[in-house]
Amino acid sequence: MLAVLVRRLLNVVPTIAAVVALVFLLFSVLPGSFISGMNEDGRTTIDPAVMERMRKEMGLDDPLAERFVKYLGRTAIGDLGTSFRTREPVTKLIADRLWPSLKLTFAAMLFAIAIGVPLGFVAALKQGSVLDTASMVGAISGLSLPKFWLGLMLMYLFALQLKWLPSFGYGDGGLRHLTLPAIALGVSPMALLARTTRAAVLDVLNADFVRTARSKGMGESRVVTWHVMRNALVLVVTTIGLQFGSLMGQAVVVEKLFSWPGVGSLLVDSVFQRDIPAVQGCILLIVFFFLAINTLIDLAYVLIDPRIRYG
Amino acid sequence: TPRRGGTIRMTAPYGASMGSLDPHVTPRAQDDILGKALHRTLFNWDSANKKLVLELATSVTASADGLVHTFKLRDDAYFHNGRKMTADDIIFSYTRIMDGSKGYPAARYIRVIKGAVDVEKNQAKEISGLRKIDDTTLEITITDRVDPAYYFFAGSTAILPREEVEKGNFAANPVGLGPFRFKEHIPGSRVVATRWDKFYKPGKPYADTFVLQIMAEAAARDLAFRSKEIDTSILGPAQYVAYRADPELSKGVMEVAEMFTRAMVLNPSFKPFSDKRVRQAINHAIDTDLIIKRLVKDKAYRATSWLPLSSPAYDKALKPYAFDPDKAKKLLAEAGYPDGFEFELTTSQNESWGLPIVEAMIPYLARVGIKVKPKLVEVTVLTEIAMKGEHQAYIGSNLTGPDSLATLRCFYSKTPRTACNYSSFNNPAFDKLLDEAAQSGDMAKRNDLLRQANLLVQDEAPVWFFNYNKAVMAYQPWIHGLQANPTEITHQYVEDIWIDERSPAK
Amino acid sequence: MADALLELDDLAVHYQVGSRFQGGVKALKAVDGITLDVKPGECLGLVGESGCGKSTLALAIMGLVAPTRGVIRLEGRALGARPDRMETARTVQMVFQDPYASLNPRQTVRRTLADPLRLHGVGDKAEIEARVADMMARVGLRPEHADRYPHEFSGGQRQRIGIARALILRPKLVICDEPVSALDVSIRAQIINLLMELKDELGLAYIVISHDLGVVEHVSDRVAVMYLGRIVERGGWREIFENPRHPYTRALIAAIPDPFRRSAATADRKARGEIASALDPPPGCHFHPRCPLRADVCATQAPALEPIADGHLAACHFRDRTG
Amino acid sequence: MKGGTSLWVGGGLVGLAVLVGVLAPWIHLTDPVLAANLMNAEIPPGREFPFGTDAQGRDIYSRIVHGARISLTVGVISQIANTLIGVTLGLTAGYWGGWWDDLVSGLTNLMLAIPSLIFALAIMAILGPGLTSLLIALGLTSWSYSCRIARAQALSLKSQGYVQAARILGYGDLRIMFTQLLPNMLGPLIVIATLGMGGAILAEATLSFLGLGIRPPYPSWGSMLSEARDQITTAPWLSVFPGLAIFFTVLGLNLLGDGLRDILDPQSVARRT
Amino acid sequence: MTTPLLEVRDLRIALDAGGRSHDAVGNVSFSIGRGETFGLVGESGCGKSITALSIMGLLRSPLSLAGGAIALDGREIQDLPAADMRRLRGKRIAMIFQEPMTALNPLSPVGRQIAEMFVLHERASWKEAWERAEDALRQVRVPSPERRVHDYPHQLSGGMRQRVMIAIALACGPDLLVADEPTTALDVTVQAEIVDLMAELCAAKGTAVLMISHDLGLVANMCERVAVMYAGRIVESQAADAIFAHPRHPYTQGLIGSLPLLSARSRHGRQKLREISGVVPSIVAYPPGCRFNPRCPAMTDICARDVPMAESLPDGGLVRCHHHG
Ligand SMILES: Nc1ncnc2c1ncn2[C@@H]1O[C@H](COP(=O)(O)OP(=O)(O)OP(=O)(O)O)[C@@H](O)[C@H]1O
Ligand SMILES: Nc1ncnc2c1ncn2[C@@H]1O[C@H](COP(=O)(O)OP(=O)(O)OP(=O)(O)O)[C@@H](O)[C@H]1O
Ligand SMILES: [Mg+2]
Ligand SMILES: [Mg+2]
Repeated sequence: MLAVLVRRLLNVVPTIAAVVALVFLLFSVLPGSFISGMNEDGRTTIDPAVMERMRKEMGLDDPLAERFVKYLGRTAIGDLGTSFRTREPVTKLIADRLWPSLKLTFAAMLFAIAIGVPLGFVAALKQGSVLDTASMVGAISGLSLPKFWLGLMLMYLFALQLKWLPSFGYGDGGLRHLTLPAIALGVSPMALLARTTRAAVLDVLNADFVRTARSKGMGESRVVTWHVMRNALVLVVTTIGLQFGSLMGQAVVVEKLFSWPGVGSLLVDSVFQRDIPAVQGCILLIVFFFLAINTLIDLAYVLIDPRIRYG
Repeated sequence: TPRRGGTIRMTAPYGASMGSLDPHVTPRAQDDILGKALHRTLFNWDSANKKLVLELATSVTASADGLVHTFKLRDDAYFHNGRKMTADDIIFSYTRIMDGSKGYPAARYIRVIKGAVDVEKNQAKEISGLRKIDDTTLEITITDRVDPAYYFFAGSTAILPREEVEKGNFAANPVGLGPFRFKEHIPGSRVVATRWDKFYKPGKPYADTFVLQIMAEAAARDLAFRSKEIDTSILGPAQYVAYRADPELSKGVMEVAEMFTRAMVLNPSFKPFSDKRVRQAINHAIDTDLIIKRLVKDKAYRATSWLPLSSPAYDKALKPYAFDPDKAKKLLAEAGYPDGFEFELTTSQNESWGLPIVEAMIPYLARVGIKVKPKLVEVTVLTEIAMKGEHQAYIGSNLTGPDSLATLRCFYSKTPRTACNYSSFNNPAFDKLLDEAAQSGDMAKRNDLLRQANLLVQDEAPVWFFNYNKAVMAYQPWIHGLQANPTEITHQYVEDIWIDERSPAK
Repeated sequence: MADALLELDDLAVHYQVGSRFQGGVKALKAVDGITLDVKPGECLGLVGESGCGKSTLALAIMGLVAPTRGVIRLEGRALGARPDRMETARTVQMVFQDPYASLNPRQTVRRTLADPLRLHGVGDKAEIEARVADMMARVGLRPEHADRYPHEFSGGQRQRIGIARALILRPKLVICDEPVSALDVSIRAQIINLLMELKDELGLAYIVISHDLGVVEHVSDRVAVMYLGRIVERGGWREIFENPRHPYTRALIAAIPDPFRRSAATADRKARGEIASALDPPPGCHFHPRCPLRADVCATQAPALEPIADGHLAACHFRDRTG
Repeated sequence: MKGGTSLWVGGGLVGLAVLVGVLAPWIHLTDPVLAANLMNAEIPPGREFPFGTDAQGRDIYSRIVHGARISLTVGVISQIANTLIGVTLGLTAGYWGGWWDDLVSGLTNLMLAIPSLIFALAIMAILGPGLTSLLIALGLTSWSYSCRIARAQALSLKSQGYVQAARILGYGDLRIMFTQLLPNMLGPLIVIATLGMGGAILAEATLSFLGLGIRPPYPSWGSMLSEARDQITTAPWLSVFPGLAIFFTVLGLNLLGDGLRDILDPQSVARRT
Repeated sequence: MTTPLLEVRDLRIALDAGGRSHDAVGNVSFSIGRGETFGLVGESGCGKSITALSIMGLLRSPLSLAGGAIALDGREIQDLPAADMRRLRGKRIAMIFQEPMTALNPLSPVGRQIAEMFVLHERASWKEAWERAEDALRQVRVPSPERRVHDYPHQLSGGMRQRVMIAIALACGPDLLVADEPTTALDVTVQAEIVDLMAELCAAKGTAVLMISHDLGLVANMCERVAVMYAGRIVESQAADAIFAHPRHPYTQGLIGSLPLLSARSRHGRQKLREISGVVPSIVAYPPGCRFNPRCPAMTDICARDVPMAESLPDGGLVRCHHHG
């Protein structure tokens, strides 16, 4: 377990380093500047003299290499810089958004797992049935819709027509406000999970050891609970990890649509306002989340798969 | 009679987050929606009478040369921390804004005060033009003969209490003089403020709570408004039509001619646009009225020239360019472009003055032989391009009020491109008119001169005059006391707003 | 005595396995000090159980894995660290075990056979045609098969294509790695017979790798028995099968069920226990944990491969004890 | 679901979209850009305008037909780019191994860790909206899947008998990669590319939503859908038709990918028979 | 005559492929007495495994039982309700599979996989079942069983895993053990050990064995009677000694002649191996008449026309050939 963790962490370090560098370089060539970004709504005129001074103040006119080195140094000690826009530390900006973001991603993933995995299971066990066909067509449909469109439809249906749930916003951060954005975000991983689970269960059902189990005189339900489930899980866990890890990044659209105060909407806003330190911070967080989730998944493997535990 | 209590639920429609809750830091219109609730400025816009009025002072007297203004300050204004406002707070706030190392956006207004620039350049610690007579009397010396009201009413010149600012982290705990005191901010989602009982207007504010929901997505706002989760919403053209057509919703639609002029700015350094006839031809070639009627759904007023409707120097008799493709063709032929030409038009995605308008212009210009290559950029980049003059033409929205002189200064030859002379306008006759207007102390005379200047701009056609914005706000039947503010419709004086029992938010 | 076509001198191939973070890197001694030679026209049988390093040896000879130590000499020339693959290709070729995996599913037979010729500078179209046709006829494929894809053939036919591919460059030595073990029982004889015919017609030398002692006995002139990377016994086929001197060889022979003789008779020669892992071979004689003759010395000293009679060598402390 | 059905249904839907795209110049009724007539603005679907008109008075049917070209171009070109990058890196990494493999694997992990939407967002912000930038943004950001597949395939194929045989016959590395490995890994790569096309079309819509879509005035389905979203309650047909076009095309691509997986992946064939 | 333990009569197994039904196995009849070891040989794809699976009642789509009867102790079991069949499986008929690598659940300790048998069939508690699993491992001579019960399959070598499979199969003392190529995947020396172990344990428990293999030598060596299958039919069945000494069917003859048997060369010198021409037919294209006819040296017109009947041989065997010699 520890060995896996250590190995994983050693692998993660260069990835993070590369991301840090990449993010810096990408955004240092971004056209437009945060000052013109203040005019996002087109309703503000800015004083050019101020602009010049601020550029200098923020070191934007320094040579790229110099800025890069400074940036690396700061990032290494966990200082993500100061937001151009709010003039607060980026770490604080992100910290404010972290909890809602985590809530949304976890809720979406929970939804995806709670619906997708059982659906895939049932579809596989009833392979070829109407239920199977219907759930798989449904799953593929879920993958074929733009998220913002799906979100609008959910709002329209559940908030405007049925009046069951609020259409937007964070509210008290509770379930009522969380439900719709979580579903909008969770549908595509749900669909993917349903499909992977189905394929995984079919794979396992065709495995030799399942035939062995049947030859022992085991009933189908026991075969499934004793031998199929865990083995299928091993195959599904990777998908869960990849989906889960990238969810925070995918949340951009949903957060924007539902006014959910997550890192994704901060990121988009910051991109449009050219608040480069904030953008860099957000991306680092999203990458970090991805790597953390996948490290956890690796550890989960160790728990459920003895071949890795003793390998 | 206004009911006390309840919650005002307004929306911030222009971006997915607030810039900063420190009013000095942010120049954004959206942030000022909140600013109106939390903070106060020396002057304020009175929407009912369409003029600027004193807010934190009870009277002002000007010296004979019009440069020294003595303000008698309110003595009943309390900061949310309970302390009474004094002249020191104004001096502190204006001095803070002039901190050159921070580049606060309102510096451009405060610079009008004598000695402010020295502070900005770090040559002085104090602004010499600010003098405290006593706690409630303040003397401000300015550098030009201008109406100080235009300079001290912007939200970014709000008066802040020194002790709170110096605690640091002011943006997280803003303290001001406004009718509501800050309660919580969930970045990216909403800001909540509660009634400030020691607010200086007796009996106000009415509501207990003020909530500002951040909702940049028009579609989401529409759905939320219809499901009664918000009290006000800004409408785009499509929804404007729908709301007006709806028997229920149409009762809650407020319109105002905002002081924004939408126009396609033509860059004279692009050869064809250096010829006045070409610029006029463009104005003739496009059926602007039809675009406004059908595409913008009448959610705008036809622009005749640069000055907007609510501008003091607006000329009601002025006729816009007529839609006349034949004349346009003739003008083009005269200018040496009988077969037209091609140009690149930089635009943003904005639904009222961006891409959709461009798409509607394309066929019209095509009919007179002019080919348009649209170039879509973000607003951020648009501003940048306009300032650098890298465009052949761009279409945008320009803040044009309420000071007509300041507005027309955008065509003054000495105004740099970066400070809004985006069309590099250079016309001696115009400069002369403007100089005279600036000298003149007589308001009527000044307005007359400005009217002539405005006419000249129309004839020169440095831009395609499109429209003046008609801002439309939808509101729920239970919200009362909204004002039609032509500087920015979302800027409401929340102390005057009250909510009746029908509100689902109570 | 003719000069050897192939000589191996103390050849060893060690694989690096494991990772730095998990248990550390270990050397897997797949082939560990093998000395062998093959003469022109001769067939050398190589037997041993799974994982003992037979295929690795073959790959090393083909230059596909780099030897860790030792020398490979082809017709007297030592192959360097970067052997000339083209030259080697024209001297030694290989037939693979799995006729299904060893043909490119997206190439016709013609391309499979003609491409190597082109690559090796036979530019003349007509000559290529002729050589392909000739080779197909030799291995018993009809000319109309030339434009078919592998999936259109049965296992036996595929193996014929594999043999044709190995022979198309007219090599002198062919290594056959389990040439029949993946084939249907009733097909095997066809392929064995074909291999023997081709050997005589073209004067080929073979190394036939197999774990089927019947096949090895049938085809070999000389036999080498491998166990965990080492040769434990080698000699002429008759000596090995009639007078095996290494207990492992005896155990192998005893393990083959003889339909004419019930197994009770050979029970005492059988090996017991599991084959050790090549990663962690037992000390001394690798075979000692399973050996019926095991003595203390076996666990400490590795016996050398030493002659018993002319051309018959065994690596056993008790090589002189018969039966 | 039977592989056959999804293959045919998916193939049919995609085929239809391609056909529409190819025939666009002949089957659209009016010019999707210049034929704007504000007098016709926002007419609901009817006889004259089967899909209705938009706020500019342009025929939505014509715009959908034309949009097929752009949306499919986005899907196809970006996937070709992704596949080329992914295969080049993955194939060489899997075949050669060593430090190059380590490097490529690291790069792949990096690309996986940064969500491709965000990567694309950054690239679009840098290059500015437009078709070319979109192609670059989508074509450079999601090659990690094909790279992984190509690498895994190369790793498993290189120990196959025929690859070894080729080496023994003296084939050079490049020749082996091109003639022996590549043709045999096309199956799964095509599947990935097909699914990726759907992803790219959706990504284009999403970027449009975020304001970083395709250069006007020529329409893509994504930009049409995103423009129409403000009128969901007032002029639903504006979003219904591009929405359906995207939905059915992406659905088709997904089904096609699934179906292809079934016929190209021998494992699932075994499962079916 | 006593009823045999297992009697298979006229077994037919259909394979659905591409909408058509193929006769994968047909006319298969044999019987196994109590404690007897019966061998079934034939080359790959001839239908041995599906015959075994049909006895276990484990045929799954696209394969199905299309006719015939399977009787255990005189009671026909082919149509038993699923629950009854389940009770027989494992308890009275057990099976060992070919691939020891994949036949065990990789995520479950081997002890548990054995213990399941006691829990399923003898209502033992898990605790008791684990203890008995350890005993079972000891019986199949796995060294230090008390440690090994907790091991996972990947920690065991192929031979060990096959021992575990044997322990599972014999856990409840079945009357019949169906061993489907139990040693094919193992090394020769290990194979010999496993075969011996199986024979020994079955003899001790009086378990009858249906031994399936493609290795004639192995089967003849182990079994009392042997049946040879070709293309879904049993073509010959005889006592083990007799089948080598006097093969009656041309296929059996060809098979024996084509194998390079050990010490054949030392005895007779190198002879060209006898070839069986042609290839094994595919299941979708079995030839009419005698299915061996395209490859048969003695083929005549009738062979291509009529399916040969099984004929009894004087010394108790059966052969299915128009021209058996
Ligand atoms: N590329 C490799 N990397 C690491 N170990 C390897 C590699 N190839 C083979 N080995 C190991 O080397 C040993 C010898 O393998 P080799 O394939 O030569 O055996 P073999 O005698 O041909 O066996 P078989 O009869 O199963 O083909 C085995 O333990 C195997 O696991
Ligand atoms: N699940 C299945 N689906 C389709 N065909 C099958 C299936 N199982 C078996 N078959 C076919 O039935 C025939 C008999 O198969 P079976 O597994 O019984 O052969 P076998 O004699 O056991 O061969 P082997 O020696 O390879 O194990 C073969 O042609 C095989 O292709
Ligand atoms: Mg091998
Ligand atoms: Mg079988």
